[in-house]
Amino acid sequence: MIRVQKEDFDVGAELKALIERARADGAGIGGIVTFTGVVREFSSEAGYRGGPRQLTAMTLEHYPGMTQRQLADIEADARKRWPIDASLIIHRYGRLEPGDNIVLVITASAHRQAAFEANEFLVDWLKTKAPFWKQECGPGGETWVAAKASDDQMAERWIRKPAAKRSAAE
Amino acid sequence: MIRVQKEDFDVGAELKALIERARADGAGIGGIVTFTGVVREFSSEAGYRGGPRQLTAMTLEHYPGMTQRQLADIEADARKRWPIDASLIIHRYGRLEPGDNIVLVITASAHRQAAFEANEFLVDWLKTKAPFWKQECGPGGETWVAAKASDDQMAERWIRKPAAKRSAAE
Amino acid sequence: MKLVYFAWLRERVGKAGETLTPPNDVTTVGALLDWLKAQGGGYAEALKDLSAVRVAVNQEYAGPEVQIGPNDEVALFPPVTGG
Amino acid sequence: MKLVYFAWLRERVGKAGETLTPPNDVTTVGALLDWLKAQGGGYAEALKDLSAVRVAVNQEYAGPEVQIGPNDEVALFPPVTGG
Repeated sequence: MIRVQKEDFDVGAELKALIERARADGAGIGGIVTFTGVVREFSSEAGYRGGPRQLTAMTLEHYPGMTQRQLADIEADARKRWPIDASLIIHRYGRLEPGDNIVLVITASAHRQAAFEANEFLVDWLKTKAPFWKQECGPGGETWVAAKASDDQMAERWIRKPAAKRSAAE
Repeated sequence: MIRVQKEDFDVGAELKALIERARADGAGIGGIVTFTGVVREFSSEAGYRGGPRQLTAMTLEHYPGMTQRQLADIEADARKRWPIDASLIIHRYGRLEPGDNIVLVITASAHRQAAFEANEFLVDWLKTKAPFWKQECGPGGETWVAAKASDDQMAERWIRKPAAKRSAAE
Repeated sequence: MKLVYFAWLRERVGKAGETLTPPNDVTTVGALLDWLKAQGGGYAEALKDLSAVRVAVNQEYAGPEVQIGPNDEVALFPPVTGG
Repeated sequence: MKLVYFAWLRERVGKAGETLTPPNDVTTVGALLDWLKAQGGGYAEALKDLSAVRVAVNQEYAGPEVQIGPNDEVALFPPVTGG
Protein backbone atom coordinates (compact mmCIF):
# COMPACT_ATOMS: atom_id res chain seq x y z
CA MET A 1 0.00 0.00 0.00
CA ILE A 2 1.33 3.45 -0.85
CA ARG A 3 0.31 6.97 0.14
CA VAL A 4 1.68 10.36 -0.84
CA GLN A 5 0.30 13.05 1.42
CA LYS A 6 0.78 16.46 3.00
CA GLU A 7 -0.59 15.34 6.37
CA ASP A 8 1.43 13.76 9.15
CA PHE A 9 1.12 10.04 9.86
CA ASP A 10 0.85 8.11 13.12
CA VAL A 11 3.41 5.29 13.06
CA GLY A 12 1.74 3.32 15.85
CA ALA A 13 -1.68 3.44 14.18
CA GLU A 14 -0.27 2.52 10.76
CA LEU A 15 1.65 -0.38 12.24
CA LYS A 16 -1.39 -1.67 14.08
CA ALA A 17 -3.60 -1.44 10.96
CA LEU A 18 -0.97 -3.21 8.85
CA ILE A 19 -0.61 -6.09 11.33
CA GLU A 20 -4.39 -6.48 11.49
CA ARG A 21 -4.63 -6.48 7.69
CA ALA A 22 -1.92 -9.10 7.40
CA ARG A 23 -3.50 -11.31 10.05
CA ALA A 24 -6.91 -11.01 8.38
CA ASP A 25 -5.24 -12.22 5.17
CA GLY A 26 -4.01 -15.26 7.07
CA ALA A 27 -0.34 -14.24 6.84
CA GLY A 28 1.95 -15.75 9.48
CA ILE A 29 3.97 -12.63 10.16
CA GLY A 30 6.52 -12.71 12.95
CA GLY A 31 8.67 -9.64 12.33
CA ILE A 32 7.83 -6.11 11.25
CA VAL A 33 10.52 -3.63 10.27
CA THR A 34 9.71 0.07 10.22
CA PHE A 35 11.82 2.90 8.87
CA THR A 36 10.85 6.43 9.81
CA GLY A 37 12.67 9.34 8.22
CA VAL A 38 12.42 12.66 10.04
CA VAL A 39 13.56 16.19 9.20
CA ARG A 40 16.99 16.80 10.73
CA GLU A 41 17.93 19.77 12.88
CA PHE A 42 20.97 20.49 10.77
CA SER A 43 21.62 20.66 7.06
CA SER A 44 23.44 17.79 5.42
CA GLU A 45 25.44 20.46 3.57
CA ALA A 46 27.98 22.48 5.54
CA GLY A 47 27.10 26.05 6.50
CA TYR A 48 28.90 29.10 5.17
CA ARG A 49 31.66 28.70 7.72
CA GLY A 50 31.92 24.94 7.24
CA GLY A 51 29.97 24.08 10.41
CA PRO A 52 26.52 22.52 10.54
CA ARG A 53 23.72 24.81 9.42
CA GLN A 54 20.64 24.90 11.65
CA LEU A 55 17.43 24.42 9.68
CA THR A 56 14.19 26.23 10.31
CA ALA A 57 12.14 24.27 7.79
CA MET A 58 12.22 22.12 4.69
CA THR A 59 9.96 22.01 1.66
CA LEU A 60 9.42 18.78 -0.24
CA GLU A 61 8.36 19.16 -3.85
CA HIS A 62 7.24 16.14 -5.87
CA TYR A 63 5.93 15.09 -9.28
CA PRO A 64 2.44 13.84 -8.36
CA GLY A 65 1.58 11.28 -11.04
CA MET A 66 5.08 9.90 -11.32
CA THR A 67 5.51 9.62 -7.55
CA GLN A 68 2.50 7.32 -7.22
CA ARG A 69 3.69 5.23 -10.13
CA GLN A 70 7.29 4.94 -8.91
CA LEU A 71 6.27 4.02 -5.37
CA ALA A 72 3.82 1.38 -6.60
CA ASP A 73 6.53 -0.09 -8.89
CA ILE A 74 9.13 -0.14 -6.12
CA GLU A 75 6.73 -1.80 -3.69
CA ALA A 76 5.71 -4.44 -6.25
CA ASP A 77 9.38 -5.12 -7.00
CA ALA A 78 10.20 -5.62 -3.30
CA ARG A 79 7.32 -8.04 -2.92
CA LYS A 80 8.58 -10.05 -5.88
CA ARG A 81 12.07 -10.27 -4.42
CA TRP A 82 11.24 -11.06 -0.80
CA PRO A 83 8.50 -13.07 0.96
CA ILE A 84 6.78 -9.96 2.32
CA ASP A 85 3.24 -10.41 3.68
CA ALA A 86 2.37 -6.75 4.13
CA SER A 87 4.01 -3.45 3.28
CA LEU A 88 3.31 0.26 3.45
CA ILE A 89 5.08 3.31 2.07
CA ILE A 90 3.98 6.80 3.08
CA HIS A 91 5.89 9.83 1.78
CA ARG A 92 4.96 13.38 2.74
CA TYR A 93 5.40 16.56 0.70
CA GLY A 94 5.03 20.26 1.45
CA ARG A 95 6.50 22.29 4.29
CA LEU A 96 8.02 20.38 7.21
CA GLU A 97 9.92 21.40 10.32
CA PRO A 98 12.83 19.74 12.14
CA GLY A 99 11.64 16.59 13.89
CA ASP A 100 8.63 16.19 11.57
CA ASN A 101 8.04 12.85 9.89
CA ILE A 102 8.97 12.65 6.17
CA VAL A 103 8.70 9.04 5.20
CA LEU A 104 7.46 5.74 6.61
CA VAL A 105 8.30 2.30 5.23
CA ILE A 106 6.87 -0.83 6.88
CA THR A 107 7.63 -4.39 5.81
CA ALA A 108 6.23 -7.46 7.55
CA SER A 109 7.23 -11.06 7.02
CA ALA A 110 7.38 -14.44 8.70
CA HIS A 111 11.15 -14.08 8.29
CA ARG A 112 12.80 -11.12 9.94
CA GLN A 113 15.72 -11.06 7.52
CA ALA A 114 13.33 -10.64 4.57
CA ALA A 115 11.58 -7.79 6.39
CA PHE A 116 14.91 -6.06 7.08
CA GLU A 117 16.27 -6.47 3.56
CA ALA A 118 13.06 -5.44 1.78
CA ASN A 119 12.85 -2.37 4.00
CA GLU A 120 16.43 -1.29 3.25
CA PHE A 121 15.83 -1.91 -0.43
CA LEU A 122 12.72 0.29 -0.41
CA VAL A 123 14.42 3.11 1.49
CA ASP A 124 17.45 3.01 -0.83
CA TRP A 125 15.21 3.23 -3.90
CA LEU A 126 13.07 5.99 -2.42
CA LYS A 127 16.24 8.01 -1.94
CA THR A 128 17.41 7.51 -5.52
CA LYS A 129 14.29 7.00 -7.66
CA ALA A 130 11.19 8.58 -6.13
CA PRO A 131 10.71 12.05 -7.66
CA PHE A 132 10.93 14.20 -4.53
CA TRP A 133 13.19 17.21 -4.04
CA LYS A 134 14.12 18.72 -0.71
CA GLN A 135 14.66 22.42 -0.28
CA GLU A 136 16.20 23.37 3.04
CA CYS A 137 15.42 26.66 4.70
CA GLY A 138 17.87 28.08 7.22
CA PRO A 139 19.62 31.31 8.24
CA GLY A 140 21.39 31.61 4.87
CA GLY A 141 18.17 31.32 2.85
CA GLU A 142 16.82 28.46 0.81
CA THR A 143 18.99 25.72 -0.71
CA TRP A 144 18.08 22.72 -2.83
CA VAL A 145 19.62 19.62 -1.28
CA ALA A 146 22.15 17.93 -3.58
CA ALA A 147 21.80 14.23 -4.30
CA LYS A 148 24.39 12.10 -2.50
CA ALA A 149 26.70 9.70 -4.33
CA SER A 150 26.49 7.45 -1.25
CA ASP A 151 22.75 7.05 -1.82
CA ASP A 152 23.40 5.88 -5.38
CA GLN A 153 25.94 3.38 -4.08
CA MET A 154 23.46 2.07 -1.54
CA ALA A 155 20.82 1.58 -4.22
CA GLU A 156 23.30 -0.17 -6.49
CA ARG A 157 23.88 -2.87 -3.87
CA TRP A 158 20.53 -4.31 -4.90
CA ILE A 159 21.37 -4.38 -8.59
CA ARG A 160 24.66 -6.16 -8.11
CA LYS A 161 23.72 -8.86 -5.66
CA PRO A 162 20.09 -9.32 -4.78
CA ALA A 163 20.32 -13.11 -4.91
CA ALA A 164 23.38 -13.38 -2.70
CA LYS A 165 21.88 -11.21 0.01
CA ARG A 166 18.62 -13.08 -0.24
CA SER A 167 20.15 -16.50 0.23
CA ALA A 168 21.41 -15.39 3.64
CA ALA A 169 17.82 -15.09 4.83
CA GLU A 170 16.62 -17.65 7.30
CA MET B 1 17.30 2.14 27.33
CA ILE B 2 16.08 -1.36 28.13
CA ARG B 3 12.88 -2.72 29.65
CA VAL B 4 11.78 -6.24 30.48
CA GLN B 5 8.07 -6.32 31.23
CA LYS B 6 4.88 -8.36 31.28
CA GLU B 7 2.78 -5.46 29.94
CA ASP B 8 2.22 -4.65 26.30
CA PHE B 9 3.97 -1.66 24.72
CA ASP B 10 2.72 1.05 22.35
CA VAL B 11 5.17 1.31 19.45
CA GLY B 12 3.97 4.76 18.35
CA ALA B 13 4.29 6.21 21.85
CA GLU B 14 7.73 4.65 22.40
CA LEU B 15 8.95 5.96 19.05
CA LYS B 16 7.68 9.45 19.79
CA ALA B 17 9.28 9.53 23.24
CA LEU B 18 12.60 8.27 21.83
CA ILE B 19 12.69 10.92 19.10
CA GLU B 20 11.89 13.64 21.64
CA ARG B 21 14.62 12.37 23.98
CA ALA B 22 17.16 12.32 21.15
CA ARG B 23 16.22 15.82 19.99
CA ALA B 24 16.42 17.14 23.56
CA ASP B 25 19.97 15.70 23.69
CA GLY B 26 20.78 17.69 20.56
CA ALA B 27 21.20 14.59 18.40
CA GLY B 28 20.80 15.14 14.65
CA ILE B 29 18.79 12.00 13.96
CA GLY B 30 17.40 11.48 10.47
CA GLY B 31 16.43 7.82 10.38
CA ILE B 32 14.80 5.55 12.93
CA VAL B 33 14.57 1.80 12.43
CA THR B 34 12.08 -0.21 14.46
CA PHE B 35 11.78 -3.96 14.74
CA THR B 36 8.62 -5.39 16.25
CA GLY B 37 8.39 -9.10 16.90
CA VAL B 38 4.90 -10.52 17.31
CA VAL B 39 3.56 -13.95 18.26
CA ARG B 40 2.88 -15.97 15.09
CA GLU B 41 -0.36 -17.78 14.32
CA PHE B 42 1.47 -20.98 13.55
CA SER B 43 4.26 -22.87 15.23
CA SER B 44 7.72 -22.70 13.72
CA GLU B 45 7.88 -26.45 14.30
CA ALA B 46 5.76 -28.72 12.12
CA GLY B 47 2.61 -30.24 13.62
CA TYR B 48 2.11 -33.94 14.21
CA ARG B 49 1.14 -34.51 10.60
CA GLY B 50 3.88 -32.28 9.21
CA GLY B 51 1.60 -29.31 8.53
CA PRO B 52 1.70 -25.98 10.36
CA ARG B 53 0.40 -26.15 13.92
CA GLN B 54 -2.05 -23.42 14.94
CA LEU B 55 -1.05 -21.78 18.23
CA THR B 56 -3.46 -20.74 20.95
CA ALA B 57 -0.85 -19.05 23.14
CA MET B 58 2.80 -18.80 24.02
CA THR B 59 4.55 -18.44 27.35
CA LEU B 60 7.87 -16.63 27.61
CA GLU B 61 10.03 -17.57 30.57
CA HIS B 62 13.16 -15.58 31.40
CA TYR B 63 16.02 -15.32 33.88
CA PRO B 64 15.30 -11.93 35.46
CA GLY B 65 18.67 -10.64 36.64
CA MET B 66 20.59 -12.03 33.70
CA THR B 67 18.10 -10.69 31.15
CA GLN B 68 18.60 -7.12 32.33
CA ARG B 69 22.35 -7.55 32.29
CA GLN B 70 22.49 -9.17 28.85
CA LEU B 71 20.22 -6.56 27.27
CA ALA B 72 22.21 -3.70 28.76
CA ASP B 73 25.49 -5.27 27.51
CA ILE B 74 24.09 -5.85 24.02
CA GLU B 75 22.79 -2.30 23.78
CA ALA B 76 26.08 -0.83 24.99
CA ASP B 77 27.95 -2.97 22.44
CA ALA B 78 25.74 -1.76 19.57
CA ARG B 79 26.31 1.84 20.58
CA LYS B 80 30.08 1.28 20.58
CA ARG B 81 29.97 -0.22 17.08
CA TRP B 82 27.59 2.21 15.35
CA PRO B 83 26.91 5.95 15.65
CA ILE B 84 23.53 5.46 17.30
CA ASP B 85 21.97 8.50 18.96
CA ALA B 86 19.12 6.76 20.72
CA SER B 87 18.04 3.17 21.23
CA LEU B 88 15.41 1.18 23.04
CA ILE B 89 14.92 -2.52 23.68
CA ILE B 90 11.69 -3.81 25.23
CA HIS B 91 11.19 -7.56 25.70
CA ARG B 92 8.03 -9.02 27.17
CA TYR B 93 7.61 -12.21 29.20
CA GLY B 94 4.63 -14.19 30.45
CA ARG B 95 1.61 -15.44 28.51
CA LEU B 96 1.05 -14.03 25.02
CA GLU B 97 -1.44 -14.75 22.25
CA PRO B 98 -1.03 -14.80 18.46
CA GLY B 99 -0.61 -11.25 17.17
CA ASP B 100 0.63 -9.94 20.56
CA ASN B 101 3.84 -7.93 20.68
CA ILE B 102 6.90 -9.79 22.01
CA VAL B 103 9.86 -7.52 21.40
CA LEU B 104 10.61 -3.97 20.28
CA VAL B 105 14.00 -2.69 19.14
CA ILE B 106 14.42 0.94 18.09
CA THR B 107 17.66 2.47 16.79
CA ALA B 108 17.98 6.08 15.69
CA SER B 109 20.89 7.69 13.90
CA ALA B 110 21.83 10.51 11.56
CA HIS B 111 22.80 7.71 9.16
CA ARG B 112 20.11 5.29 8.13
CA GLN B 113 22.56 2.47 7.39
CA ALA B 114 23.88 2.61 10.95
CA ALA B 115 20.32 2.47 12.28
CA PHE B 116 19.50 -0.55 10.09
CA GLU B 117 22.68 -2.46 10.93
CA ALA B 118 22.57 -1.79 14.66
CA ASN B 119 18.95 -2.90 14.72
CA GLU B 120 19.67 -6.17 12.92
CA PHE B 121 22.64 -6.76 15.21
CA LEU B 122 20.48 -6.27 18.31
CA VAL B 123 17.70 -8.55 17.05
CA ASP B 124 20.20 -11.26 16.09
CA TRP B 125 21.79 -11.14 19.54
CA LEU B 126 18.45 -11.09 21.34
CA LYS B 127 17.57 -14.30 19.51
CA THR B 128 20.80 -16.05 20.48
CA LYS B 129 21.97 -14.54 23.79
CA ALA B 130 19.10 -13.06 25.79
CA PRO B 131 17.91 -15.67 28.33
CA PHE B 132 14.30 -16.08 27.20
CA TRP B 133 12.56 -19.37 26.40
CA LYS B 134 9.38 -19.74 24.41
CA GLN B 135 6.85 -22.42 25.16
CA GLU B 136 4.17 -22.79 22.49
CA CYS B 137 0.69 -23.90 23.38
CA GLY B 138 -1.50 -25.46 20.67
CA PRO B 139 -3.85 -28.39 20.03
CA GLY B 140 -1.10 -30.94 20.72
CA GLY B 141 -0.24 -29.48 24.12
CA GLU B 142 2.75 -27.44 25.22
CA THR B 143 6.11 -27.54 23.45
CA TRP B 144 9.38 -25.74 24.19
CA VAL B 145 10.57 -24.03 21.02
CA ALA B 146 13.93 -25.36 19.82
CA ALA B 147 16.73 -22.90 19.11
CA LYS B 148 17.36 -22.43 15.39
CA ALA B 149 20.77 -22.94 13.82
CA SER B 150 19.89 -20.14 11.38
CA ASP B 151 19.66 -17.71 14.32
CA ASP B 152 23.18 -18.67 15.40
CA GLN B 153 24.42 -18.10 11.86
CA MET B 154 22.77 -14.68 11.76
CA ALA B 155 24.42 -13.69 15.04
CA GLU B 156 27.79 -14.95 13.82
CA ARG B 157 27.72 -12.51 10.90
CA TRP B 158 28.57 -9.77 13.40
CA ILE B 159 31.53 -11.66 14.85
CA ARG B 160 33.05 -12.39 11.47
CA LYS B 161 32.75 -9.06 9.77
CA PRO B 162 31.51 -6.11 11.79
CA ALA B 163 34.09 -3.73 10.28
CA ALA B 164 33.36 -4.66 6.66
CA LYS B 165 29.64 -4.14 7.06
CA ARG B 166 30.25 -0.91 8.88
CA SER B 167 32.45 0.61 6.20
CA ALA B 168 29.54 0.33 3.76
CA ALA B 169 27.61 2.86 5.87
CA GLU B 170 27.17 6.32 4.38
CA MET C 1 4.33 18.32 -26.29
CA LYS C 2 3.78 18.94 -22.59
CA LEU C 3 6.88 19.89 -20.61
CA VAL C 4 7.07 20.01 -16.80
CA TYR C 5 9.95 21.22 -14.63
CA PHE C 6 10.78 20.56 -10.99
CA ALA C 7 12.98 21.95 -8.18
CA TRP C 8 15.85 24.23 -9.27
CA LEU C 9 15.20 23.34 -12.90
CA ARG C 10 11.74 24.85 -12.54
CA GLU C 11 13.23 27.93 -10.89
CA ARG C 12 15.82 28.42 -13.63
CA VAL C 13 13.41 27.89 -16.51
CA GLY C 14 11.06 30.25 -14.68
CA LYS C 15 7.88 28.20 -14.98
CA ALA C 16 6.42 24.89 -13.75
CA GLY C 17 5.41 23.70 -17.19
CA GLU C 18 4.37 24.64 -20.70
CA THR C 19 3.21 23.21 -24.01
CA LEU C 20 5.82 23.44 -26.74
CA THR C 21 6.02 22.37 -30.38
CA PRO C 22 9.63 21.54 -31.16
CA PRO C 23 10.76 21.18 -34.81
CA ASN C 24 9.94 17.90 -36.58
CA ASP C 25 13.51 16.59 -36.30
CA VAL C 26 13.34 16.65 -32.48
CA THR C 27 12.25 13.04 -31.99
CA THR C 28 14.36 11.94 -28.99
CA VAL C 29 14.96 13.12 -25.43
CA GLY C 30 18.55 14.02 -26.32
CA ALA C 31 17.47 16.14 -29.30
CA LEU C 32 14.84 17.88 -27.15
CA LEU C 33 17.42 18.82 -24.52
CA ASP C 34 19.79 20.21 -27.19
CA TRP C 35 16.98 22.20 -28.80
CA LEU C 36 15.73 23.59 -25.47
CA LYS C 37 19.23 24.59 -24.42
CA ALA C 38 19.65 26.44 -27.73
CA GLN C 39 16.61 28.60 -26.85
CA GLY C 40 18.92 30.44 -24.45
CA GLY C 41 17.81 32.39 -21.35
CA GLY C 42 16.41 30.28 -18.53
CA TYR C 43 16.60 27.12 -20.64
CA ALA C 44 20.34 27.55 -21.24
CA GLU C 45 20.82 28.29 -17.54
CA ALA C 46 18.79 25.26 -16.44
CA LEU C 47 20.45 22.86 -18.90
CA LYS C 48 24.02 24.16 -18.59
CA ASP C 49 25.20 20.90 -16.97
CA LEU C 50 23.27 18.00 -18.47
CA SER C 51 24.85 15.53 -16.03
CA ALA C 52 22.64 17.16 -13.37
CA VAL C 53 19.44 16.76 -15.41
CA ARG C 54 17.10 13.76 -15.21
CA VAL C 55 14.29 13.15 -17.69
CA ALA C 56 11.00 11.25 -17.44
CA VAL C 57 8.73 10.61 -20.43
CA ASN C 58 5.13 9.92 -19.45
CA GLN C 59 6.29 9.57 -15.86
CA GLU C 60 8.94 6.91 -16.52
CA TYR C 61 12.69 7.63 -16.38
CA ALA C 62 14.07 8.06 -19.89
CA GLY C 63 17.58 8.18 -21.38
CA PRO C 64 18.63 10.46 -24.27
CA GLU C 65 17.78 7.79 -26.88
CA VAL C 66 14.09 7.52 -25.92
CA GLN C 67 11.63 8.55 -28.68
CA ILE C 68 9.19 11.37 -27.98
CA GLY C 69 6.17 12.76 -29.84
CA PRO C 70 3.56 15.52 -29.62
CA ASN C 71 1.32 13.70 -27.13
CA ASP C 72 4.04 12.94 -24.60
CA GLU C 73 4.59 14.50 -21.17
CA VAL C 74 8.29 15.19 -20.71
CA ALA C 75 9.57 16.10 -17.25
CA LEU C 76 12.99 17.64 -16.54
CA PHE C 77 14.35 17.68 -13.01
CA PRO C 78 17.52 17.41 -10.90
CA PRO C 79 18.58 14.12 -9.27
CA VAL C 80 15.98 13.24 -6.66
CA THR C 81 16.51 13.82 -2.93
CA GLY C 82 13.47 12.28 -1.24
CA GLY C 83 13.25 9.50 1.32
CA MET D 1 26.12 -22.88 45.92
CA LYS D 2 22.87 -21.54 44.46
CA LEU D 3 21.55 -23.39 41.41
CA VAL D 4 18.73 -22.18 39.17
CA TYR D 5 17.05 -24.02 36.27
CA PHE D 6 14.96 -22.74 33.35
CA ALA D 7 12.56 -24.02 30.67
CA TRP D 8 12.63 -27.79 30.06
CA LEU D 9 15.71 -28.14 32.24
CA ARG D 10 13.64 -26.81 35.14
CA GLU D 11 10.83 -29.24 34.29
CA ARG D 12 13.15 -32.25 34.10
CA VAL D 13 15.04 -31.44 37.32
CA GLY D 14 11.62 -30.84 38.88
CA LYS D 15 12.40 -27.54 40.63
CA ALA D 16 13.23 -23.93 39.75
CA GLY D 17 16.29 -23.76 41.98
CA GLU D 18 18.02 -25.05 45.08
CA THR D 19 21.07 -24.61 47.29
CA LEU D 20 23.58 -27.45 47.02
CA THR D 21 26.97 -28.21 48.51
CA PRO D 22 28.96 -30.23 46.00
CA PRO D 23 32.13 -32.07 47.09
CA ASN D 24 35.31 -30.01 47.45
CA ASP D 25 36.81 -31.29 44.21
CA VAL D 26 33.91 -29.78 42.17
CA THR D 27 35.59 -26.45 41.34
CA THR D 28 34.55 -25.91 37.69
CA VAL D 29 31.34 -25.76 35.66
CA GLY D 30 32.29 -29.00 33.88
CA ALA D 31 32.87 -30.85 37.14
CA LEU D 32 29.57 -29.56 38.53
CA LEU D 33 27.64 -30.85 35.50
CA ASP D 34 29.29 -34.28 35.81
CA TRP D 35 28.56 -34.45 39.53
CA LEU D 36 24.91 -33.37 39.08
CA LYS D 37 24.37 -35.88 36.29
CA ALA D 38 25.73 -38.63 38.56
CA GLN D 39 22.98 -37.82 41.10
CA GLY D 40 20.58 -39.62 38.71
CA GLY D 41 16.82 -39.09 38.53
CA GLY D 42 15.74 -35.71 37.13
CA TYR D 43 19.35 -34.49 37.00
CA ALA D 44 20.42 -37.37 34.78
CA GLU D 45 17.34 -36.79 32.59
CA ALA D 46 17.97 -33.04 32.32
CA LEU D 47 21.70 -33.39 31.62
CA LYS D 48 21.51 -36.41 29.30
CA ASP D 49 22.66 -34.34 26.29
CA LEU D 50 25.14 -31.72 27.48
CA SER D 51 25.29 -30.13 24.01
CA ALA D 52 21.77 -28.82 24.72
CA VAL D 53 22.73 -27.30 28.08
CA ARG D 54 23.92 -23.72 28.56
CA VAL D 55 25.44 -22.44 31.80
CA ALA D 56 25.69 -18.99 33.35
CA VAL D 57 27.75 -18.23 36.45
CA ASN D 58 26.59 -15.13 38.29
CA GLN D 59 24.46 -14.28 35.25
CA GLU D 60 27.27 -14.43 32.71
CA TYR D 61 27.60 -17.23 30.15
CA ALA D 62 30.26 -19.71 31.29
CA GLY D 63 32.09 -22.57 29.59
CA PRO D 64 33.05 -25.88 31.34
CA GLU D 65 36.44 -24.51 32.42
CA VAL D 66 35.03 -21.61 34.48
CA GLN D 67 35.83 -21.78 38.23
CA ILE D 68 32.94 -21.86 40.69
CA GLY D 69 32.69 -21.58 44.46
CA PRO D 70 30.15 -21.74 47.31
CA ASN D 71 28.93 -18.14 46.84
CA ASP D 72 28.20 -18.39 43.13
CA GLU D 73 24.82 -18.52 41.39
CA VAL D 74 24.96 -21.16 38.68
CA ALA D 75 22.14 -21.31 36.11
CA LEU D 76 21.44 -24.25 33.79
CA PHE D 77 19.15 -23.80 30.80
CA PRO D 78 18.53 -24.82 27.17
CA PRO D 79 19.67 -22.67 24.22
CA VAL D 80 17.67 -19.43 24.34
CA THR D 81 14.68 -18.75 22.06
CA GLY D 82 13.69 -15.14 22.74
CA GLY D 83 13.52 -12.18 20.40
